Amino acid sequence: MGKGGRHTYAAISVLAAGALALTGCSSGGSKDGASNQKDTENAKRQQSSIEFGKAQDSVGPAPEVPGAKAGGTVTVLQRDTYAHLDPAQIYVSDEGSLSSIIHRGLTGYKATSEDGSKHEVVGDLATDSGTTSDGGKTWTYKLKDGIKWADGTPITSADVRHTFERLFAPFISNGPTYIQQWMANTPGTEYRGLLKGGPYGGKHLPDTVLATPDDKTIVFKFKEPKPDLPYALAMAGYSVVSQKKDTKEKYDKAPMTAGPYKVADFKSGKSMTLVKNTNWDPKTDPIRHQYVDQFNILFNKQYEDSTKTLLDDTGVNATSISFNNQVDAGNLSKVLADPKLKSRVVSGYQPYVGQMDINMSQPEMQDKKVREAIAYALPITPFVRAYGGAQAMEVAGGLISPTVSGYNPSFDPFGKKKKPAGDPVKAKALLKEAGKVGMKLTFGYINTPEGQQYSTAMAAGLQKAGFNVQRQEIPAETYYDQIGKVKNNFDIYHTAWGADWPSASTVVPPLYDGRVIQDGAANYAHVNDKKVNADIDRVSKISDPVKAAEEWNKISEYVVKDVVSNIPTGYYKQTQIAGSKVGGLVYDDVLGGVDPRRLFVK
Amino acid sequence: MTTLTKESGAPTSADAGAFLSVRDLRVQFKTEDGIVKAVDGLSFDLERGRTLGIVGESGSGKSVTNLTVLGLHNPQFATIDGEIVLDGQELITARERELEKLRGNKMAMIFQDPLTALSPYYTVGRQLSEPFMKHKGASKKEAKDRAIEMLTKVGIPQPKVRFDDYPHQFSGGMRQRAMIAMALMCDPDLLIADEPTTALDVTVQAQILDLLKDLQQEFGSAIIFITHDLGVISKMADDLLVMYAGRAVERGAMKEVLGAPRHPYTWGLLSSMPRLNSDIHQALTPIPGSPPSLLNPPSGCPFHPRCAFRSEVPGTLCTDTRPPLGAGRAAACHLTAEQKQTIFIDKIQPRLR
Amino acid sequence: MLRFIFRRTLGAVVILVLLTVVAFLLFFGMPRDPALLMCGKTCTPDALANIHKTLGIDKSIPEQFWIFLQGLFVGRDDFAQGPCPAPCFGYSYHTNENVWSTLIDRLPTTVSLAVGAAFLFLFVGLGSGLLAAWKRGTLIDKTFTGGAMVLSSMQIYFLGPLAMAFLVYQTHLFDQVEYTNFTKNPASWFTGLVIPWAVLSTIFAAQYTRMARSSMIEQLQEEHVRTARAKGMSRSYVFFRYAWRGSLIPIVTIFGIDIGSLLGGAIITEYTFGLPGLGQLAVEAVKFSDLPLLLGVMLFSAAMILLFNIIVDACYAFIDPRVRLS
Amino acid sequence: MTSPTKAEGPGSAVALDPEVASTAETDKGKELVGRSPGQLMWIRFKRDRVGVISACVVVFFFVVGLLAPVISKLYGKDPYTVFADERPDLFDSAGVPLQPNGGISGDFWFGLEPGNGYDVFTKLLYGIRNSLGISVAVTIATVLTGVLLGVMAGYMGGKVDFAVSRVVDFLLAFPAQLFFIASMPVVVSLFVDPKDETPVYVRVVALIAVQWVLGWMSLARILRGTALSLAGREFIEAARVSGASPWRIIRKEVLPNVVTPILVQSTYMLPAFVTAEAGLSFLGVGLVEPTPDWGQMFSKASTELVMQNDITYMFFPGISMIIFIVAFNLLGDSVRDAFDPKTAR
Repeated sequence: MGKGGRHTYAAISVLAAGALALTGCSSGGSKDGASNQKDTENAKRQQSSIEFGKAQDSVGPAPEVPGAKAGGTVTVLQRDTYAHLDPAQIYVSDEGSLSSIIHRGLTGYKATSEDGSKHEVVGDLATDSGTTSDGGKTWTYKLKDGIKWADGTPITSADVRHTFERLFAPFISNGPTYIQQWMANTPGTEYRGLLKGGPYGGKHLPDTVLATPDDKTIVFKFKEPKPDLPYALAMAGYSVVSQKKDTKEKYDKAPMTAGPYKVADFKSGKSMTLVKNTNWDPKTDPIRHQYVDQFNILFNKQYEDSTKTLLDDTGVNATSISFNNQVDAGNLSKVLADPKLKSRVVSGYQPYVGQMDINMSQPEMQDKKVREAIAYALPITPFVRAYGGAQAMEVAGGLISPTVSGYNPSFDPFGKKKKPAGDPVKAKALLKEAGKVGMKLTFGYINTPEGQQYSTAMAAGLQKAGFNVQRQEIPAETYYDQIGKVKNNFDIYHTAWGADWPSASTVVPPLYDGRVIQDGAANYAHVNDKKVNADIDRVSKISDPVKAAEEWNKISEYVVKDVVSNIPTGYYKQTQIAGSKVGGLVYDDVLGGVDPRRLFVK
Repeated sequence: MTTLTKESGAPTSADAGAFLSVRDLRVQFKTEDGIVKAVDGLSFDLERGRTLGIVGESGSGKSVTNLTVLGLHNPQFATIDGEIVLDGQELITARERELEKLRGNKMAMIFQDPLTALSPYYTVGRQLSEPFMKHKGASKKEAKDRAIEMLTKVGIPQPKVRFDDYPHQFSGGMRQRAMIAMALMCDPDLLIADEPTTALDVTVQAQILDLLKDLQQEFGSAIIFITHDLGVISKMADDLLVMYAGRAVERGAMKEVLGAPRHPYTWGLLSSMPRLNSDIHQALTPIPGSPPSLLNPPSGCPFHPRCAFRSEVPGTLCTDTRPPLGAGRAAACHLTAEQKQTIFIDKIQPRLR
Repeated sequence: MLRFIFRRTLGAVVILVLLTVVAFLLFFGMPRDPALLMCGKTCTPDALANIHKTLGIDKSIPEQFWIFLQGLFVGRDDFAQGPCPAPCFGYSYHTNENVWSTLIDRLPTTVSLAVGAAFLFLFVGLGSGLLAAWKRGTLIDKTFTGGAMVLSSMQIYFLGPLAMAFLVYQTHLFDQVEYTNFTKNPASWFTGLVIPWAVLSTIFAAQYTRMARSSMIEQLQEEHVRTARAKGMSRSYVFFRYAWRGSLIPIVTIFGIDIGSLLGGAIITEYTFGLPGLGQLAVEAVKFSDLPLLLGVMLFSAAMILLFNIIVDACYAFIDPRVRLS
Repeated sequence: MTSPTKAEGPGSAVALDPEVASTAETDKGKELVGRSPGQLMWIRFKRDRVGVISACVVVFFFVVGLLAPVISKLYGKDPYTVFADERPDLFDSAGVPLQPNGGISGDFWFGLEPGNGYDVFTKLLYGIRNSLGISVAVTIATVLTGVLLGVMAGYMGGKVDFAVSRVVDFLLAFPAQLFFIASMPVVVSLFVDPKDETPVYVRVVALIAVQWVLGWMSLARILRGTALSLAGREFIEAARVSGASPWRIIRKEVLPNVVTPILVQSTYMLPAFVTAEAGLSFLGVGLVEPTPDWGQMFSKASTELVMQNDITYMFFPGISMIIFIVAFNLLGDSVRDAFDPKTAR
């Protein structure tokens, strides 16, 4: 052995390793620029409530997008494959974006401003947004003429009836449940008793609930006034389903569609091709356009990948876009700082508001001083950092999102906007007063990279105030199931909630009404406050939307400040980028992403 | 190191008459521990048609010497000095290409272990034909004919069938025969046999030895026969060279060396060897001690630490001065000729009976 | 030969069945209920039970196992998603896709990655290993050996991001890593995979350099190689015929193991580069407790390993006549 | 050579280069007298400069790991402090250090981790500590299992051998990485009490267990071969004839003879376990934040945040791991050579 050879190559080894070390240097982070303007911007963008459009607003075609022309193919990069195509199973926003160009419902949101911030509810398949004669108990809809399925057969009231009846079938479990609950007039999932097993056994909803006197007419009858029905019907989850082509579970992969585009090819996890639906008549549709010939949707594009591809902007990438992918956290400040990208970058709020829920059923959490200590101690900065900084996450003061009417930018009872890293001194004083210094605090966190990152830093912040924090990971896929159990063992956990339509009526009652507490309900903090419950009942009867919005906000502020059960963390923001040849780029606040209905190829 | 004089008496340049002439050969290996002098000033001559036997313990430099003759040491690791002249051609300074032409052609080698010395991946026939095709420019067909001829000659039954067999399909003896056939493919003038029979049982051994002798008679080759088995050597060799620690310690005609050895080491070798006709109660006498380190050989006579007759030499001669090896029949020992004779007759010979 | 293949295939099938058992047990030890995932926001115990039934996980484990095995060989027709011809691995819980067609769908990515990288690292690795052995002791040898030592100590999860950071983000010399179907666009298939190939084969090539060099040097010291030299065969002839032939055995052995496990999905590589191959599929399957998919990937992966074991053993017979296949 | 313990394993019966052979012979000639193989190995090893240097590097890493708490105490920081909240002036709102080169400064020798702003220096120290601890445990577990099963199979033969060999064959057909990631959650769930935080030790135990199950086969296979050939050797035969119990023979006669392959294999296995453990943490199934870990640092390093904004960060775990692995592999070569000087490289 050993002819001395190894000495030399060992030396080379060390050199090679050293050479690598020399090349590694980087330039450091960027100062956050325009973050000061944010509050003023927010105020401007604050939503005035969405009105119900008039009948003539419901007449197609939709107004032309300036500069739009027909033709071309747009490539769409999406992170997640579409798990559901059956409208009744659609609740998440990426499927909602897809739904906006393939499915149609009785009503829909029509943008009334070019920047996608103002909307009104109009009739989509229906001739108007709905008429009610008794303050919202009975709603009548008439179908337009010339509306057809993609196979050319007409859409009739039987299809609409079937759409709502099949919501009671056991395999439908992912979509919204507002209308079912209203029909059955029960909370939670008890509505399923109204039509056990759905319409497949030949049973139907009684005419006292849903009546279809002729081919064109649909009448909803509720026990309580439901003034929000036109909003609810505009949800993707209530888009119509063909009675003849209903294949039950299999409908989820190959649904019959009615929108301007139809699914030509779908490989789950890989790609989807959308082509023009020739049986879609623009004259019947006040909302959608059909400029692009074809959408090629590619899945499994992580935010990093889609951002890189879109920034590249060469060849086919120039006509690419993502409906829902954001600019990833790593690229965000770079993208926003580049003036050349301005024309193809859009930003806006997502509907979600992050909040730290304090589990009010835990005996240790009964002490208000403890809850206040948590509220003061909790650092918000980790949450902001985990999502990519100030441009992706705005420190929240209250529980009502800037996209929902009633938002109050000056509300900030725990000084989070001034001291986003928390106030451990004040918190410790409160904890001392309560005599609970060193108490155990179980923090259930979602096991995602972001969850891991912010939960450790939040725990560190709480620790400084004198809590003994026990972090407990919860698998991301079952996170909401686990914290949704009434008898969970966690003291605090983070959730985010987005309004289903831009009214706090889809926020305050589901989240803070103590009477809906049950497994799987959205009142994750188990708030059960007499004043809150009573106020909810009172406010839901207010028919003036502006006044209602104000009142809803008051309840939410009471929850934060006086109940101290939910600590607002952040308003989710989103920045998206498109290829330079994509026209009609607008961030739609209702969809919470780029509006696919008006895109064209320049 | 002590005063090592030139091997006085040994001819300083190649004998014109000798077919192979080795002069003052030194082979050294560099290791991490130091320089190993595997062969240290070795000289001998060999003529056509004669057989030179080389005996010695393991590590005495026998194999190294012969690999050096063939030029099979990597010059990167071995330093080689001296002179090797084969049929008038100097080998040590010869280019690799020249050596390739000689190897397997003019000089060939039979290796010790036929199992590992034949490639398991190619047929015996191919391995036999290769050198013939290369050296004689023969076609495949001619080479095959020749190979079959040689296989027949070394006594392999059904050579035509066996031509296409792989070495593992041969028995040990057959493999050794195939090795010999391979060495003889190109009628070499010099044949080096490195313990060709050690791995074989006695009956096969005898057959192989007979075969070698027959072939020598037929081709008139010169043979170097390496072994540590004095019994075998007595059947084969004309001349004998006894090696110890990389040096020749005794040289002479086989009968003389074995009949009247003059070196204490040779005495030791003979005494440690059992004989068929010896008294079974007669104990064998092994040489005491172990072979010397070639890294740091003993001063003076390298055998002195193990030599039983050191006291017979006056003074510190044995530990200071390396005894020279004279020309012709000679032994490298400080004992006087008379001493050698008396000691052998009085003390050694009785044990050999 | 046929008998050998038959016998080994039978053995492989036994191992695969055992592996299925283990994977089954493993899955039932998983802390999550896949039905919960599918059940969604408005889940009720009824709906959950219903899903359990459609998934077939209300039955006992042996029963489920038996049904699964049956499906593999004769196919099944009891899925809501549609018929499932043999080999039926069932339908994914998560995506509702036929598992077998998902596997087949993801296979080209993995095969492209594996074959491309194997091609590169075999040539580069063996080439430099042979060169180092040929030039043993020289500066070239020492450079190659030292370089190989460092490179083979690299990890994909370091070298991968490093390569991306420098070649893509900083200098923009290379395209984004992305898989494009070869038949669709060979050029972008190539450019999209260059970096993963390079990274994967750098590490592998370094290992092959070391291996080829040391086994060549070992072979060159074999007596039969010395015999060949003693016959007067030239250095290069001996090097490339005699020593190389002997070196092939360890090389083929390791190569069989490597290519088998690469074809079964290079998890870390695919994860690092975001390539949608079998490795990533495996990670997804674990993430979503997707039993049919997980079983599918595991069996496929193991089948690849076993297949290449058999191929390697069959190769021995061609390389080494002493090996008899019986 | 009469003492049975000096008998060499069958692995050393390699055909030799003549010059190498002669060296070895002479080596023995000089040193054989009265030295145990261990002493011989030590003497040879000490002469190997590369080996000694690599050993020093390896020892350095272990010392750093062992003394991590002491070093960080002297240095005045720990790997858990969220500097992004403690020193917000050093970071932007996404948690990227504002200073160039990852915020390297007199205060933070290796800079700050993008995200929560942990101190990279102490994080690396503790990361090395945790990774090495786990890998050493895995190595010990696999060696014990491998020795036990391998030697038993080889020495006893028959049914035991058959059973062990089949198990080895079976486990070798496992897609190892896939098995790791699939079984980590399962193993963790076996230990976790749903009420409390998943303690770090559970993850550690799971990591060790999972790697152990699929880690022992190669060593067992090698030792089986060695034991098999030893079982036929004269001194074992002699011990058996003299009535020693099989257990005693294994302990007194077989085990001392398999020390060499065990030592050599362990020096190759340990770095392999280090990288495997890091790989698991990289994939997110090993140790997780905030527990410092080598692999988890790679996982952080491969995020877009780091790659776009702070490449410096990835070099600390990267370079340190390369140095460690290279040193350990060189050490492994040296150990092998020291035990078995004839193996040529």
